[in-house]
Amino acid sequence: MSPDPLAALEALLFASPEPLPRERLAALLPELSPEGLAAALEELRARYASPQSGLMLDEVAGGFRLATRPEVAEVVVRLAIVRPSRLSRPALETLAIIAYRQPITKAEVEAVRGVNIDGVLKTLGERGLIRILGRKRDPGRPMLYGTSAGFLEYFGFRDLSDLPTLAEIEALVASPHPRRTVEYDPVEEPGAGEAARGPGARPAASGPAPLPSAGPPEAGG
Amino acid sequence: MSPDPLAALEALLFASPEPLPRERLAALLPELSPEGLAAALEELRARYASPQSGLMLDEVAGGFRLATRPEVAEVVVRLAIVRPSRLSRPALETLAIIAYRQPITKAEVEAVRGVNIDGVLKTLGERGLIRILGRKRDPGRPMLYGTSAGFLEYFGFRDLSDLPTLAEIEALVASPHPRRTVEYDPVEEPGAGEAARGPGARPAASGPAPLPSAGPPEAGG
Amino acid sequence: MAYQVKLEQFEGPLDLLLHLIRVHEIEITDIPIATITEEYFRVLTAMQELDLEVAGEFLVMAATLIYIKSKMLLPPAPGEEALAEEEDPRRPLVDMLLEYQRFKTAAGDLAGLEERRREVFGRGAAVQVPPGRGPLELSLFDLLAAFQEVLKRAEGRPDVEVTPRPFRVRERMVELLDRLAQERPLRFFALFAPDADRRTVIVTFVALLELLRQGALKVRQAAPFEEILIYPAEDA
Repeated sequence: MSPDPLAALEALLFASPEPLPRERLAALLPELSPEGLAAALEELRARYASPQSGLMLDEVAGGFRLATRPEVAEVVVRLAIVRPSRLSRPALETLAIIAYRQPITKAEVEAVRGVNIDGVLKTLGERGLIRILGRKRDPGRPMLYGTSAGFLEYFGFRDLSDLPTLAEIEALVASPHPRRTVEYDPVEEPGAGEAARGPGARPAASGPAPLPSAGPPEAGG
Repeated sequence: MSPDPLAALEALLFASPEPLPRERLAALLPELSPEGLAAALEELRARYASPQSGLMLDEVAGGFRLATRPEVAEVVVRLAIVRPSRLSRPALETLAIIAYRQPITKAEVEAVRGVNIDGVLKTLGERGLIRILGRKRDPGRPMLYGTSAGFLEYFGFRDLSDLPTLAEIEALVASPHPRRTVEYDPVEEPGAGEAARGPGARPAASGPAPLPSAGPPEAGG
Repeated sequence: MAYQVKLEQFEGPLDLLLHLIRVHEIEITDIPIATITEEYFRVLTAMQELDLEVAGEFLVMAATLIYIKSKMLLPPAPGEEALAEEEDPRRPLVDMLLEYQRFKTAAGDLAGLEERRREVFGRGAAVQVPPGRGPLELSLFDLLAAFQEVLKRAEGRPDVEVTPRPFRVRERMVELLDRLAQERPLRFFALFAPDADRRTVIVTFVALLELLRQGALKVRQAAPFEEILIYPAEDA
């Protein structure tokens, strides 16, 4: 049994990403005659015309769509207050660089991202995710940034060693490029003598950043 | 004059990009008492329950939202909305193990499935169905996985207690795997995790729903 | 031959065993291990003949089956008759199979729910609501993906250093700067707790060297063999 035309019409208007012109609606609902479609649109409009309805049939340039009624606008704007906010892509990337490269200066982050990050740094600071760790004894004595206690708390990390390692990131986030075999000192192998390598032994100072390949598969059962 | 509460509620549910938990609705509609809000939700649900309605009140991932009714799906798909592809069988099996056994490590999932799950884990992570819960206090401190709010939304669960169970069979056959209490360092993902842990959800101690016990061998097909 | 069509559908050795148990109508709790082993090897051979890659997991299971089979050929030691049930060498495998089967069933349930949810559509139009000011929502996956993206982009620019460094050192660097904010100067030997293990000492020392190299701090020694004091760079 095909669904009620009015229900079908309402669902189409609700689910469509853009307003639906009359001709498109007619094509989507071939079971309705042009007169039938016009009547259904009128009926839907009348149904929403009750004070108990929060929606209305809105006819805009491109066609028909559902929208909230002007009478409830003041309530709808309150949504912004309770809606969770998300970090923008630039903020997310900056935070990631700071988290994994701290202590780091603004200029160093900018060298990686290739853009000015003044605004983003401010946002991250206001969000309580980063903090100033000190100053670097470089010309201009730039400030060094790192993640804050709030950052650790947000993710429930006890300390920075809880951050997923590069190998773990690779295992979790699909690599955008094929894995290459590069000679590499593994990142964080608790218990192994990683410290002995130290900063001086940083691999690939000459070349692009190698990504550690995932370790051998764990016990397969 | 403030708008009709039912109209305001409907408009909020329509306008919100994510399901609105009951507490958020209460904060958005301070003029309604908790009982008033519950009554309004019921009334709205009843209003949509007509065959002439294309919408329904959808309770999912710890909140409420508007969605199209399944009865009109055949018409809505004519819009050619791109839906996410179905999950593969390996992805579903892995997800089931993570859902019922969380928090769980990759190696533990692999032990149950008998195969390596690297690729599947990436897929599930990228589709926002699983999240990192923390690290296990074991040698190597492996990461622990659990399901996300996206998981609840994808499968239409209000919370983890909605996971299907075969309680009556489980009552007869003692599970060979009593619920484990895993010592671990939790990772908070306030936004994502809220639905899973929200006030509506069951206390964390009780964990996810118990796994259905083994049925007869044929059931495995 | 009958297996050919299905071969690639097996998701692992457990899946294959469950299939064999089903088609041969075997009681899962009383597996005739010799028969099932033979069948299992026939499938593996078929896979090889078809040039399908036989994953390591299938070979591990093959070894397990042979092991169980050999165990079952051994007569029980005298006096162990009563314990025979408990010591059934098939038991661990049966438990694994039952466990896996339950999750296969659960996966089937999820597939059904997925199908049902595909009939439900949310609002299609883009959100017109102003940006949220509510609590921050940040997923660890998003953060990781962002970092991966950064690494990927940096690969094209060899002068940019995004190489991974040992994390413990990095962490200790931050700690050192933190302590310097509290007490300055820091006494060198105070950096090393008396009970610190060798690894911790090394990590701390490397962190100190790295901060010196970066110029974020400096050290002074009034005279040879006197205490080394550490200052933040701005106290120069």
